[in-house]
Amino acid sequence: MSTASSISYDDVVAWVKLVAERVHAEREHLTDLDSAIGDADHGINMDRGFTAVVAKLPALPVGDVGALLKGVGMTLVSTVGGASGPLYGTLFLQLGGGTAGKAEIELADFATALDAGIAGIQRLGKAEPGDKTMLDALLPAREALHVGLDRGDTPSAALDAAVAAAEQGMVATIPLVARKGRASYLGERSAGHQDPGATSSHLLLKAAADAFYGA
Amino acid sequence: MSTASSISYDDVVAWVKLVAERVHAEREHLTDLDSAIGDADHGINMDRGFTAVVAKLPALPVGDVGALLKGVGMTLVSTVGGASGPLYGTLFLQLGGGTAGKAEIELADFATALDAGIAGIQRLGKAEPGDKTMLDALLPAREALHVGLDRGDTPSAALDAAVAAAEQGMVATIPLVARKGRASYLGERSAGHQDPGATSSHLLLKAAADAFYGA
Amino acid sequence: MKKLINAPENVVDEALAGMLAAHPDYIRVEEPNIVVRKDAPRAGKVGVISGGGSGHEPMHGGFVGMGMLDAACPGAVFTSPVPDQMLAATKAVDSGAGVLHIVKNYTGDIMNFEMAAEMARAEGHEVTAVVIADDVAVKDSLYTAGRRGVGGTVLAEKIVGAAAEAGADLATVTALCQKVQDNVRSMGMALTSCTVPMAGKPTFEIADDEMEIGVGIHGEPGRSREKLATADEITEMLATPILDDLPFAAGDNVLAFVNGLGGTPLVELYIVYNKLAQMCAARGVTIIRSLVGNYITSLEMAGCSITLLRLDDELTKYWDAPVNTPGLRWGA
Amino acid sequence: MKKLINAPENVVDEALAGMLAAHPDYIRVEEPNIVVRKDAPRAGKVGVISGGGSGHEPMHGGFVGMGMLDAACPGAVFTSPVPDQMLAATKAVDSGAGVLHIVKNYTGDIMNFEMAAEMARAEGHEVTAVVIADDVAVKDSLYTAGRRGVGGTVLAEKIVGAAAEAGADLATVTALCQKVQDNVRSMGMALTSCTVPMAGKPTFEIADDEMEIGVGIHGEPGRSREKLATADEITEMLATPILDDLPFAAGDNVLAFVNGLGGTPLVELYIVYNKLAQMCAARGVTIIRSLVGNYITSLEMAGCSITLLRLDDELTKYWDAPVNTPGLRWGA
Ligand SMILES: Nc1ncnc2c1ncn2[C@@H]1O[C@H](COP(=O)(O)OP(=O)(O)O)[C@@H](O)[C@H]1O
Ligand SMILES: Nc1ncnc2c1ncn2[C@@H]1O[C@H](COP(=O)(O)OP(=O)(O)O)[C@@H](O)[C@H]1O
Ligand SMILES: [Mg+2]
Ligand SMILES: [Mg+2]
Ligand SMILES: [Mg+2]
Ligand SMILES: [Mg+2]
Repeated sequence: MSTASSISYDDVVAWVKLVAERVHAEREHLTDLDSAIGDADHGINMDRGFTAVVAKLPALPVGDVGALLKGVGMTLVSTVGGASGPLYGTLFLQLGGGTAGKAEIELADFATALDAGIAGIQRLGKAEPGDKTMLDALLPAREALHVGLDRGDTPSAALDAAVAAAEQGMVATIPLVARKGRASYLGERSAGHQDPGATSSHLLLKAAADAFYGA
Repeated sequence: MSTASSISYDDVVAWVKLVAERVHAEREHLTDLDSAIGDADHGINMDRGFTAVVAKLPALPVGDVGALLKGVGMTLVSTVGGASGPLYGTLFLQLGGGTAGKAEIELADFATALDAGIAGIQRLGKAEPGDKTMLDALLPAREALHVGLDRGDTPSAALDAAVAAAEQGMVATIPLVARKGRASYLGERSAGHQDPGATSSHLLLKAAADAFYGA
Repeated sequence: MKKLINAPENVVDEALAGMLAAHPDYIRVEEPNIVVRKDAPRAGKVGVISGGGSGHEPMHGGFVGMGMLDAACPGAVFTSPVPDQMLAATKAVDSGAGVLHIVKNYTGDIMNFEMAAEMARAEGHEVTAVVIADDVAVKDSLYTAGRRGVGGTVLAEKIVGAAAEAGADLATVTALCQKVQDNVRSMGMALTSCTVPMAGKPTFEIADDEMEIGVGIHGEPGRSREKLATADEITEMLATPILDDLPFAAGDNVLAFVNGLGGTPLVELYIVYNKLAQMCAARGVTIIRSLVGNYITSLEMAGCSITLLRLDDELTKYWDAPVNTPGLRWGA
Repeated sequence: MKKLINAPENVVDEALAGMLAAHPDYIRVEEPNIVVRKDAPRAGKVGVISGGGSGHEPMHGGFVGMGMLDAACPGAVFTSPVPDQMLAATKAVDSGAGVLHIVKNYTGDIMNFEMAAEMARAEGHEVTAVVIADDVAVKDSLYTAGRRGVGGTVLAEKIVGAAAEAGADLATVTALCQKVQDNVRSMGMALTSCTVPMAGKPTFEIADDEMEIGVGIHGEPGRSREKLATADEITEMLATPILDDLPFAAGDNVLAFVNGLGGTPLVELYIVYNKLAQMCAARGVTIIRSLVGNYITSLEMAGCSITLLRLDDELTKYWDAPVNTPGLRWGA
């Protein structure tokens, strides 16, 4: 049954659009972060991908959260490239798999789907916590989300806690020496810079909180 | 018979060495002038050539002004390259031809030899007065030299007048639009810059005045 | 940003169009932006494909043709191509003899190629993959992304392409590619940064008296920043780790490859080669083949990389075999 | 000055040593600094030599080999070589069939080659010379030094070298070279200046939003300084004067050559080529052969030049003929 805290199909569409908007606004920032320890394209890649996603939306089946998120994932895989393409693509494909056929979902469904999505990222990228990747934002966020839900926090509070954890994790990547991704080629020199992917992952979750429970 | 104003073999050696010294000192200036309207190598070329000349001096027959100047010309042809190599090479080869076998010369001999040298430059380069080349310094100098000698000026005064004329001619190249040499490729843009070769030609004559009649 | 381009977002497409216009007898360009050998698939021939971000020209598109690649998948500048491209390329070149994917070791390339390989296999194509990871500037370890694939990739594509052209089967071609990887080492340096067109500004700032040692081919900073040194000193900084790593030993025959990163003229590369030849000779390593020029670049970056490949008769034979591509050509 | 060099005064010698080390099977280097084809003189073959300042690599030394040049005379950077070099080269390659001097039209080159030719004739060698002057950026006139020799030189050396290799006599080879000159036109532009090693600083200053149109290959400023434009606009600024000058007419078959000046990567050259192909098509001019890359450079200058050569069957046949040099190779 639908509750006030349910996440509707439209909420999910709003989320995806908000992500696209903010990725575009943050494009230069994300690219600058990638210039310091990578190849100066993360913002460009994400913007290209989510621009394609928004263009694709009208073609996606209306009313099915799972189909929508699958479509987003497939579009990301086909348009982003680089490391972030397959990784975020897998994240959304798994989010879609966990919500297939649903017209609306509860945050708990979202959390379970997110578990699968993060597992997919780990399967594909074989990164560990502390490797200075997007996982350093996503793993603490997932943790906080479950803690909040188990504790019976309101969905809004639980998701906000997850966003806060993601932000901490993102900032915590600054001192890390990268062991995965391009940044790892820099060795010691990768320390002192915030990971671009952890930054975009935080952006994703923050947008979800704002889209699902109003900024 | 030898007069006080005669130019001895040693005077000529002193001249060549003084030119080498000053070309080296002026190397960057000559190259900068060539950067503006050419290919940034005139000072480098002249310095390479006269450094080779000084190195060659010990190997040249002592006491014969003509042989000395011929040797200088041949060395310049073999080491300078570019446009100035053949041109200055020819100048000295002709100076040598006009003074062959002489242990000392009068300024009149020098003037006659210079006529032949300048004629050689014109034969080779086919430039006219006003084309913005070394000739714009050399031709007025030759003119003044003959006027002075015909008027009975002291050799020192006559040569000083030639140097002054060369300097005027050199400065007068500034407004000219080049019709010969690399500067001609610039068309109108060549105006407003002093010709490097006219500058080195003035240097050559000034050094002669200083070496022959004491600075 | 000073470049001969029209719009940053059109660089890859317009360059591809220009390549097709210049070499219609070599290649065809198909959706989604893949460069395919004009006459692929060739009956009975193993397909050899590669791909990666754009900005490394002539690699990979310029190596499509007889005796080298059957297809290349160019991504956005410095961005791994997407699986759709490698899937389309695999289908376009598979004659039934299977397809080898030559993959440079970058997380993005690996993942995108793996996804494509899975899809292709699901559609019944036999696909193998060999990862090139020859950059000794990167310390290798189980816990990191490992070494980058750089200059060795060019040599692998040439040698493996020759074997495929000669009719070797997929297993043989795959093993040969691994053999190249096992015998090749590289290292690069940069005098300047480069500008990703869409980024619009240099990836890193660097002073007139500084250089980056141990750079890859994506404009990324290197392992360390040093004071500018002479060509001889720089050649030693690159060649010594390479020689020591394999290691290349007295009596070895090698192919010496001095590569320009895009903004460095040939005259400078020959000065580097001169020193490299002296270093090899001093160690009793004999250079029996050489390659000097811009073959795997990093946009307009000034700098160079050195690659050494230990040669045996088999590798030498396939290196010498005819090749006819826009970027590398001999014997045909 | 950021370069891969050891000492400015050693650049030419060390680059030559590196070239020899990299290509011992192609060339030998003799005093006074001349690059000679390994097996020259070849019995009965007309000798073809060229030369000019260094800094244009691979031209000319990189074009010494089968089907192209028999010898090259590299001067100091951007400085015409000295007569001694052309004399030595002429003697080194003359089999008795005579020697053609291919001379780029620069006052210095002309005078030094002429002096050498006179000396060689005095020693009994039959010598002819053809002057290449294909740069349409320079207005031609009886009273000036005339047009510069630029990109057309590369095409002339390839085509004439093929004819000489095929056994054509001196008169025929000379006439063919003149035919290339009569049918070729070029123009170039620069995004940046370049630095003559011995000078140590850029030949000219240029702002980030400016470019030089109508430059030669010696780092000299061009005919005019313009605001930076798109690749398409730049291609029009270069190709339109070229097409109008000969003029190239509808129905003409041409070889289109997009050349990089040293610091511009291939990806940009293909973008220029893309537009050039469109312009030729629009005029009914058919590109039947193409060349894209860095073949006649100006040290590390960023920029490009465009050269069009009107082809007939004879020129096409000799262009297609096998060539095997360090800088240009096919069919062998
Ligand atoms: N193995 C991995 N596991 C998880 N995330 C990774 C991995 N490798 C890279 N990343 C993430 O990808 C980000 C870089 O993405 P992007 O710049 O778009 O791709 P690329 O590195 O191919 O240029 C990094 O900041 C990092 O967070
Ligand atoms: N045809 C000519 N006649 C006389 N002098 C000339 C001619 N062409 C060039 N010059 C002189 O040569 C000078 C340039 O010499 P240099 O820079 O050494 O040679 P290059 O022009 O070959 O680089 C010019 O400044 C000019 O004075
Ligand atoms: Mg990146
Ligand atoms: Mg000059
Ligand atoms: Mg990337
Ligand atoms: Mg010069």
